[in-house]
Amino acid sequence: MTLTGNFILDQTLTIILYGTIVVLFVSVNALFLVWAERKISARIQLRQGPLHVGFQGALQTIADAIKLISKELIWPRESDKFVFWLAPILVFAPVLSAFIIIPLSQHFVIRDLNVGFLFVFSLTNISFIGIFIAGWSSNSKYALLGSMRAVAQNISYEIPLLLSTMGIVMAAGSLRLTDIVAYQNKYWFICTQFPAFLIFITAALAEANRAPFDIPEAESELVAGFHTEYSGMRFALFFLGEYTAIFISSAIGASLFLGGWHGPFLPGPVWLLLKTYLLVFIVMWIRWTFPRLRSDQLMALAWKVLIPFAMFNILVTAILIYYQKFFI
Amino acid sequence: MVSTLVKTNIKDWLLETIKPEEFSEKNLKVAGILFEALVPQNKIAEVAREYFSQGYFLESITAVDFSECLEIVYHFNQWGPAKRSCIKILAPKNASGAPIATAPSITSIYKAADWFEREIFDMFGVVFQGHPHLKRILLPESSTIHPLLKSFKGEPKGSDVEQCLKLLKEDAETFEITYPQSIKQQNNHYYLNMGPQHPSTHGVLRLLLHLDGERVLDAEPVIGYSHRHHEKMMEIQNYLACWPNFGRLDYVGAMSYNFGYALLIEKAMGVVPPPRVEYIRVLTTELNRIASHLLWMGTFLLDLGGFTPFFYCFDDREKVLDILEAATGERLTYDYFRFGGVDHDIPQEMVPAIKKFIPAFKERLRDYDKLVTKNVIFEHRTKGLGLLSKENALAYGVTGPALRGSGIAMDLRRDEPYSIYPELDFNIPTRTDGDVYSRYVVRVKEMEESLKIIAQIIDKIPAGDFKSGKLPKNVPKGEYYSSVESTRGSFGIYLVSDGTLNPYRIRLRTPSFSNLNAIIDMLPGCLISDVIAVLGSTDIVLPEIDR
Amino acid sequence: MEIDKNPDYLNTQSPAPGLVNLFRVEDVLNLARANSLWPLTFGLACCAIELMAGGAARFDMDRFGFGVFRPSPRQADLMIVAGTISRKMVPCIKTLYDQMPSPKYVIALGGCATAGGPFKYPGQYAILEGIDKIIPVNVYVPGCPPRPEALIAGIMELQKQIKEGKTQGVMSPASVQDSQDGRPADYKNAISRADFRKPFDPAQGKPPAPPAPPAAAATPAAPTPSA
Amino acid sequence: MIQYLKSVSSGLISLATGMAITLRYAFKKPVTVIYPKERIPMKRFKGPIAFVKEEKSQDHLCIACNACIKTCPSRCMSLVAAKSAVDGKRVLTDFKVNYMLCSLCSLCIDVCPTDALKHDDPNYDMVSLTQRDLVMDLLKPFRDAGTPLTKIPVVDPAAPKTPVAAAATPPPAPKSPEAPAAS
Repeated sequence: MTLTGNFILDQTLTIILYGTIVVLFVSVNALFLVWAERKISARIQLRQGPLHVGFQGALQTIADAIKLISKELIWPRESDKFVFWLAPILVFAPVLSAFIIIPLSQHFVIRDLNVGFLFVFSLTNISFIGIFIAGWSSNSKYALLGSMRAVAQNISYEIPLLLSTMGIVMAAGSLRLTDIVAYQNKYWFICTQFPAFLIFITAALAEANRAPFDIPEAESELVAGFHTEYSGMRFALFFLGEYTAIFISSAIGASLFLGGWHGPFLPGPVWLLLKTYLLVFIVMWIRWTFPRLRSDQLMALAWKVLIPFAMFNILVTAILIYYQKFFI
Repeated sequence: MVSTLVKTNIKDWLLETIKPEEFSEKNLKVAGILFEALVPQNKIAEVAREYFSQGYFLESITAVDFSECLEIVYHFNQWGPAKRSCIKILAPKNASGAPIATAPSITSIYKAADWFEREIFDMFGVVFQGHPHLKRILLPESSTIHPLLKSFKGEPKGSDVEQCLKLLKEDAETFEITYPQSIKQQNNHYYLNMGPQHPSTHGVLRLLLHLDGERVLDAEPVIGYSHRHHEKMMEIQNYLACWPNFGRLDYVGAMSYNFGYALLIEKAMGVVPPPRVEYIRVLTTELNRIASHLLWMGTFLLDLGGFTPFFYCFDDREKVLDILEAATGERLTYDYFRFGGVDHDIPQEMVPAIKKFIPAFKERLRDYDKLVTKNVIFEHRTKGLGLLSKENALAYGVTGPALRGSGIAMDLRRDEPYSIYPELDFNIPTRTDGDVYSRYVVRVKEMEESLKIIAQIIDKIPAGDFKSGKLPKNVPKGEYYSSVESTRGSFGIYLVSDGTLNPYRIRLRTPSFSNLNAIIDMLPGCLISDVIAVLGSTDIVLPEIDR
Repeated sequence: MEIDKNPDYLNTQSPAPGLVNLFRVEDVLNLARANSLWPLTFGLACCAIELMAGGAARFDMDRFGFGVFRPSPRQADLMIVAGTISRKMVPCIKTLYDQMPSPKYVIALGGCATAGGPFKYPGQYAILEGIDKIIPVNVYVPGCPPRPEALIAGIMELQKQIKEGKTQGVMSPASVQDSQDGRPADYKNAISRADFRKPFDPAQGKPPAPPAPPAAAATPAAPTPSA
Repeated sequence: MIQYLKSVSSGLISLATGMAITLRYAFKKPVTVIYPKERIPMKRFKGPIAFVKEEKSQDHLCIACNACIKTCPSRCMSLVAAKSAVDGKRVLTDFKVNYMLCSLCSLCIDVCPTDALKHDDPNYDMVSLTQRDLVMDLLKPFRDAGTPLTKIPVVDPAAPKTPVAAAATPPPAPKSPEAPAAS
């Protein structure tokens, strides 16, 4: 009895502790990412970006956040109130919980699941349900169109995203992220799996609704897409969700392809963060370079380019692994 | 094209077959037209058909209000060397008052006539018999006035708030029943209102899209959200006071509109501006053309989702504006030209500034080429989209880069030469595909051609006066038409002068009006994303359309 | 429809200062609001181009945090009414304003949005003479069009107002005495077409000769002074 | 198949070129003008209309001829002139420009016979919380400085007979009662 009680208490405390850390990290990280994105885009566009609110505009996103918290929350007329309220939470919460499997170092991981990153992909899919019902419940045509696009996009891009990682899984022989990272202590998978890396980045961009794949919220077409009718903190949750999703995708990418915590001199977690931010920078760089794809071209890209290449990559990897075992 | 089989000269045909009630030949250089003819009302369809079969496009339809009748004026012109002719019909005023007058419609022959006739109905109250859906186009549908009639003496002071409150109330009441019932019942089909406030409608255009999923079945542009009564305003003030209007008509490429008005009044008054003025005018106009195309390019790419080129384009545009601002003192709504001259002489430092700008901009153009034009996503988004066939271009009277993208090298700087353009060496870039991509390429090439023109004349600006001396007091009685190649197409001004200090009627033939009309046939079959691209490629400026 | 000239929702002052002292919170909120004014992507006419230029690289409104242009009114704080307000557009502007979540602010950019601008003349039939007749305006930025710097100055003025908690109820009287001179608009009467056409008929459609010979009048081939 | 691979590879190359260009621009110097601190020098920007200050007399040059008022397309100017009590000439007592209506066309400057008007260039970033401030009194700076032309006693139009006596009042009177009343 006491043992179980202690165990439960222990568990609860751990969850609360980790939860607090994760939520804090996510918020601060998202604020930082938004600021970084604004600065990076500004540099690319020959301007200064946030400058006057704090040093180099460092407090800009904090001001934005406080303002968004204090904004009026609007219920659109004839919206489905409960679902409308639920949607932002559904977008944000799963992305948050995806943090539990990111291995910061060999032993510093909240839950080392043996299904590994599959768990992340299945969680991020839940947020698409959130996006879908956000558009549905808003009772706005633009929002509905945006959410429809989001669903189509998600279904298509889930496949290349998973397929691109299969080569690594086959090579490392495990779905567990710690195993995969540990396998990379000699060389990173980006060296052997470069096409898969490109496919992964593309599909991850699409999964995170980032430009040039931001068709569900395509500003110039659908006003603001699925979150057209959301105001204040609810809108901020979508924003937070998007940036956290980028971070998660980049962290997974860094773990899978860039050797996770491996690196000289610095401790593992720092290396992972550095690699993650490098990937985040690439994602932002891509966003501020290209025009947006059309929805049908997006599908064509997934089905006609990414998936065949990913399949081919798996085939080649399989053959190589087979012969490696055969010869050595 | 149809025009290759020219049977007889249209003038001879008119004189033989139609036997116009009045006929007079004019000087193209002064009156802007070759001849004008007054034909009976019932013959206008026949005349229009003949014009159409000979490959003429309908430049404009307008009306002039006289005390006993309304004169409805059709301007036809041809691709290639200007052969503008003016056909008129009379619509006697109805004694009972409602409708004010009637006239036959030629919408079945020229698709462009649709909007022109609706505009006349809106502004003059002329009912066109045979028009499929005659309703107001610029004013709100509940409006009761026909403002361009001379009997309209303005509204009482302070009635604007009242009127707006009325509109607000109507808007609140008609919230639910905006769409036709018949279409609402069909499954899967729905209407989407794009605009008037939409990030990509370039101002306040409302596109009523009839959609099946994301595919457009039918599109109807609803305009008039930025109607600023330019034409009425010009009627009630003197010729000089019209200048600000021409700066604000198309605020992005205002200089060519200034040019048009200056040419018109100079023609009418018989003033020849000094040579220095001509050079300054061409120089500033071409710089303004670059600025306008840059703005278009930036916003067009913004519509396609490319944020960064927008900033580069605006950076370049700022550089052009710096040069223009030093001369004109304004950044976009130029009131720079004057009758027989320009407002200020260009400053000394303008020439070196331009010389510095040309190579820098050429380098930028190469960057745009790599960043945008050759980008695979951009190519996919624009190629084979929004096709404008030559037939449709003719029927809608499309002009400017939109037409040149369809393979017709029509440019009034060549076809109806004015100022010093005949002496300059420049090409008219064309593309044959008629899609969004070709319109884009044509505009980019046009910037290069403008640079070429600037480089040619920058060293040759002669010294001299920047204003001609004494001007005649007023414009002699008569009708004048002047046309220039603006950034968006051929811009025409039709002036009816009664010899007094202010114009009797000024009609502005704005290119975007016809160009926008043509997207009705370009949009069906597109996706919503393409709607933005097609709309962007027509390069419209709403206040110029709504006037 | 009623026009809410002094709406409650603009009043962000805490309701019961005696009970719970929320002044500090209010100050922080005001500071945040002032530094994060997201404008609505919304342009009506000429001034909208200067609004775009203000967001572009040279002027870069993003430096102050004004650069996040939101296309949806639900996420915008600041409506910049840039351009001539035609009467047909008024219901749309009003709707947009109503759709914005409070606290919300309005800047009238340019002469047209302020008071009708150059398009105001006696008897005009198409425009609304100043947006403040329909929705409350916080700051006026005159000019035709104002430079982007003026827009930035306008937003900074608004920032100052918000920081000091003064924005509520900033409503200038709509009926400002305008120094329009008494010059009446020249509304002509229609002339008779017969009279108008008279001088054309006799000599085969030759218009009465203008002061200079018409052939030379508009010939662009003015003597070229090759430098 | 080859076509397909070719298009994919050329697409990839075009994307890489684009990214190279944006990266190159990222290391260029931003063109931003830090506005409140730095101001672009105005060479010839048309600011609000103002009176030219003549260098010698530090006074305005307006002779109240009404030419600008007649020309103004926006009808934004108004002028009040009175008869000088000294020599019977027209004297300007009030000149207002409604900057809200002005279209900055500089036609008034063109027609001015004495070149008394100009664009007040540096004043390009004026903003206001009320509309009232935007109706600008062009005479105000001169009245504040107390320049000679603003001090000329004028005939009161309301009382047409009395000014004969008022004309006798000496010109150096510090302020005439009409001038402040006009503001």
